[in-house]
Amino acid sequence: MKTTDIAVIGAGPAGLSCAVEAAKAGAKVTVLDENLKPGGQLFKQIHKFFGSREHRAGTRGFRIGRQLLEETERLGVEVLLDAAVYGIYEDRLIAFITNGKDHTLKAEKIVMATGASENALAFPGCTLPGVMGAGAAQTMINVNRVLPGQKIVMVGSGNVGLIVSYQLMQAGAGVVALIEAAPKIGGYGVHASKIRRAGVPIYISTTIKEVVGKEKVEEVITVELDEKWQQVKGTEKQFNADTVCLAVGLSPLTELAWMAGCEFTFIPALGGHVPIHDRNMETTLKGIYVAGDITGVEEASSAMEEGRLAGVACAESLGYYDEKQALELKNQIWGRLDALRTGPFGEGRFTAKLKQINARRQLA
Amino acid sequence: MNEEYICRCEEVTRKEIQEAIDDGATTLAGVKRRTRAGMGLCQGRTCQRLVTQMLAKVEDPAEIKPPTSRPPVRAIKIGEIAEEEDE
Amino acid sequence: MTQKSGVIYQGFPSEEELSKIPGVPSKDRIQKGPVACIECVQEIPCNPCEEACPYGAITVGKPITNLPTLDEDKCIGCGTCIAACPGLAIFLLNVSGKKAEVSFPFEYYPLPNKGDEVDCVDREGSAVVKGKVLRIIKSPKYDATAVITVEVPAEYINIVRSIKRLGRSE
Amino acid sequence: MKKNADAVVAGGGVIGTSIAYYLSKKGMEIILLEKDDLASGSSGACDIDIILQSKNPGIHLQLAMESAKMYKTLADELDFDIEYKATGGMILIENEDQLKVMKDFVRRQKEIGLEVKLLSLKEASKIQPGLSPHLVGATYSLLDAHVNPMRLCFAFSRAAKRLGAKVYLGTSVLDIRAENSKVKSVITNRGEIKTNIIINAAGVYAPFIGEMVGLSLPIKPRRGQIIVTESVPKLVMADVLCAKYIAAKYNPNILKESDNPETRLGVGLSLSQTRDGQILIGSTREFVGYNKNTTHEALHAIVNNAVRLVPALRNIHAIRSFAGLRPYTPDGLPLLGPVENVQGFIMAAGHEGDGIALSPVTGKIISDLITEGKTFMDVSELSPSRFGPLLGNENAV
Repeated sequence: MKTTDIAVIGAGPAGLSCAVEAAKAGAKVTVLDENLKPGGQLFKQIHKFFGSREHRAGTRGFRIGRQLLEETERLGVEVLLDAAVYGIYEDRLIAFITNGKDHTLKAEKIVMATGASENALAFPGCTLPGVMGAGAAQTMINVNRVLPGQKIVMVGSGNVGLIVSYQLMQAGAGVVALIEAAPKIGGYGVHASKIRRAGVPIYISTTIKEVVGKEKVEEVITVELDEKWQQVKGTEKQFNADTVCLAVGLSPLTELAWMAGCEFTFIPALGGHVPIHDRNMETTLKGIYVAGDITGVEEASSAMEEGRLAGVACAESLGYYDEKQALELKNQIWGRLDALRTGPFGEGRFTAKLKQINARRQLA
Repeated sequence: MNEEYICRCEEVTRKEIQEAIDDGATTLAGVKRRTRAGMGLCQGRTCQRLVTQMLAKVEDPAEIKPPTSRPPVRAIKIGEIAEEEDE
Repeated sequence: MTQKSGVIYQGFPSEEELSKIPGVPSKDRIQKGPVACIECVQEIPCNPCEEACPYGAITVGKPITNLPTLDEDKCIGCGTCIAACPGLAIFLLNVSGKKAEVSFPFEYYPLPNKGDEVDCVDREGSAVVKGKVLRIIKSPKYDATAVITVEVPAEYINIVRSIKRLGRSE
Repeated sequence: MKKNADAVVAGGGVIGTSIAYYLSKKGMEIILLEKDDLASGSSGACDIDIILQSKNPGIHLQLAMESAKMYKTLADELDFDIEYKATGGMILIENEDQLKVMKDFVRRQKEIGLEVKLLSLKEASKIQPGLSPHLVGATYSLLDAHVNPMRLCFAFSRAAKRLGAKVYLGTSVLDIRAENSKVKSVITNRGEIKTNIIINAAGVYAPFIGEMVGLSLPIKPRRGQIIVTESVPKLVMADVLCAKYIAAKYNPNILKESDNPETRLGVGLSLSQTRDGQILIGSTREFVGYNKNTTHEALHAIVNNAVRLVPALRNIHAIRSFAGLRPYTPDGLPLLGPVENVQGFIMAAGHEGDGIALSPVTGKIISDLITEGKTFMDVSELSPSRFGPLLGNENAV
């Protein structure tokens, strides 16, 4: 059985940031990821990130991914790819498959940075080829360099829907419409403005009624919704399309945390049931930490900060930092996290995260 | 309208899930036992949210928790966890 | 359904929203020479524009969600901020007589050529007027964001914000 | 909630729902109480087999044979698809020692009238391809079958409801009131129900119901872990057990001290394929209280045992595992019938791993006993009092 100081599950922005921070302090870190390539969603992010200089704002996501990988390599972090964690058992024993063989890893600390998965939407025709998650479409264009289609209807106006619409056009596709069930656009106005300038109509209070096609998507029929989210007859619109991309939210990927026995709290603003954690990202189970979207869906910059926080906290807890050093670092990170959670888009998450941490205090 | 698949792996329709809820299922596990929704290859990763939305009409969403999570959370080939074959 | 105006309903800022934010230069300033126009109407956590400006003409400060404020006296219209904005929300306006120049960020291929006559579009993507491409700046510092300058009739200075994507048969 | 009933059934598993159905069929007004949901306990966390040949010749096998007869027409009777299928079943034999035991087992089963035979490996492989070449043979019975236990619960429950029974889910039995050693009412979290009869069909939780009337029941949970595979084309032709399973089942003591994890965990193969194509691979037999976790050690032990016997399983993906608690009794037989000292308190629990196989016959026996005072076969051997006085609890009434 392998042993390590800190096992990080997930080599996305949160996991890699965590690994870098803990390794900087001198800890032995092993990162496991089920994919063949590290970086999680970062290598699909070809747009420039928001935030401040400390958040590497203005840098394209994939470049941030490259920087993180270089750092993990320089610091001697072990990154195991194609390593699918399938179970967490008592005493922080991780079971995973890599190279077609079963392995176990025993860690002093486990950081779960498993991210989130795309929500589905069910409507007549939703199983037709050509209906896919927006994230899946983004992987096709930005990683595999394959266009999912030429005439795309995007469902959902959160940042994912807006950004992927933009990137689909950059990749050469046309976006015939973006529809949003809510009575307003959910993502950043600047992202919406980009695609409006490119001629994409955005229809709010509108949903998919039906997707029609013999063997693949041929036509999308939308319908308007009233204040009670009921379909309004006679408001149908018809779009000639070959692809429907669903960007209807993300849900934290929490199975491993449930399996380990972490306690959860229900916070709709963060995507539903999320593991309770303290200010150091430690869950209700000693030695088990969480970071990134698994703790509640936010965005890559917050995920990286949470990862760093977990990394510092684990390193401190293992004695690689003294309390003073750790506090200094954590204060900086908390400050940057707070900055990301301000303004009309961030306040809700700030309150939600506070609730999540308070749930931990109430249990303690 | 009610014939669309909610659980694709096990081909369970919206109508069948609604029937399970009408039959007294109040949890994801209850729907799963009655319809097989979430029992397939993806283990509910796609349909769990959709079933939750349907259950939320009769239940407090805070109380709708995922069915017990047990290893393996990813499909693993039995040959990969079994002892090597005798040569 | 009547369409409400405003960025959260239509996806682009309304005249009213633009008139209230501190990043848009005054009409007087626009007449005096090239100047940045920061169409950033929502308080999002973002400040690369502040750092990008070599003249200290853009301030976000703390909290980071403050709307960027343009000091129109300090702005010399260099355009460095255009490609620095991750939201592609900064434009450069320059009017002289009956002609106006509008510079904007552009991230689609193919790029136009200098001298081309192109369809210029408004914030909704509608082609409103033909314009002439005066400049295309591709700097490594801009990290693949091209900055294009088109010449349009002066009355379009507050209307034209981009060009139609090229190489597409609609 | 209804406030009175002719009889109250505690437990919404295959036993409780079956009893509720057969009693309703006899015209009684029944209330079934289930603390969680139908099939949310052992009945939803078990394999799907209805195996006759694994039963010890004697009353156990007789019950199973009677149940098997009932199963043939049950889906029609309940008007619900319970995914019943008579697939036949085989018990794989790995060595000469096991062969000796199984020969004797088969001989005694035949004496009772069970159609079962011994097959050579070659014969067995014709029925079930993919068997390991090291096997020495198998027993085979055409009468073995399987069913979907969860659908069975729903089928019984729906049929009972059609006959007027009330089924209250999320309703726990908190206490039982008795006067002069006679059951008078059942207290639940949703109120009190007046009744003269309570049937304890709470499986592994039956001891808690027993305690309410001062009984100390010899039932304890025995954990069985099972692995589920992806759906694959028909691969398991018959329900398959291994002879070691028989040993694990009837001789728990010989397993305890072993160094071999497979033996220590009481691993015996049970292999069956559901209608949807998923293969269930079982199982362990462990005493770990009410702990329903699955373990890494068991995952390996179950898989190793299975691929040794059926190497073809290697290329299939496992997609989940689960553990269920079997209501174990010291003699491997259920507690069926009234208890001494508390009139109106009827036991119907302790079927260990045979609850699915014995569900219909249990319902029939209990309903007969309650309505007629006797049943079609002598079940005095299964009387709860066979373990001596069950009293000795401070709640004694």
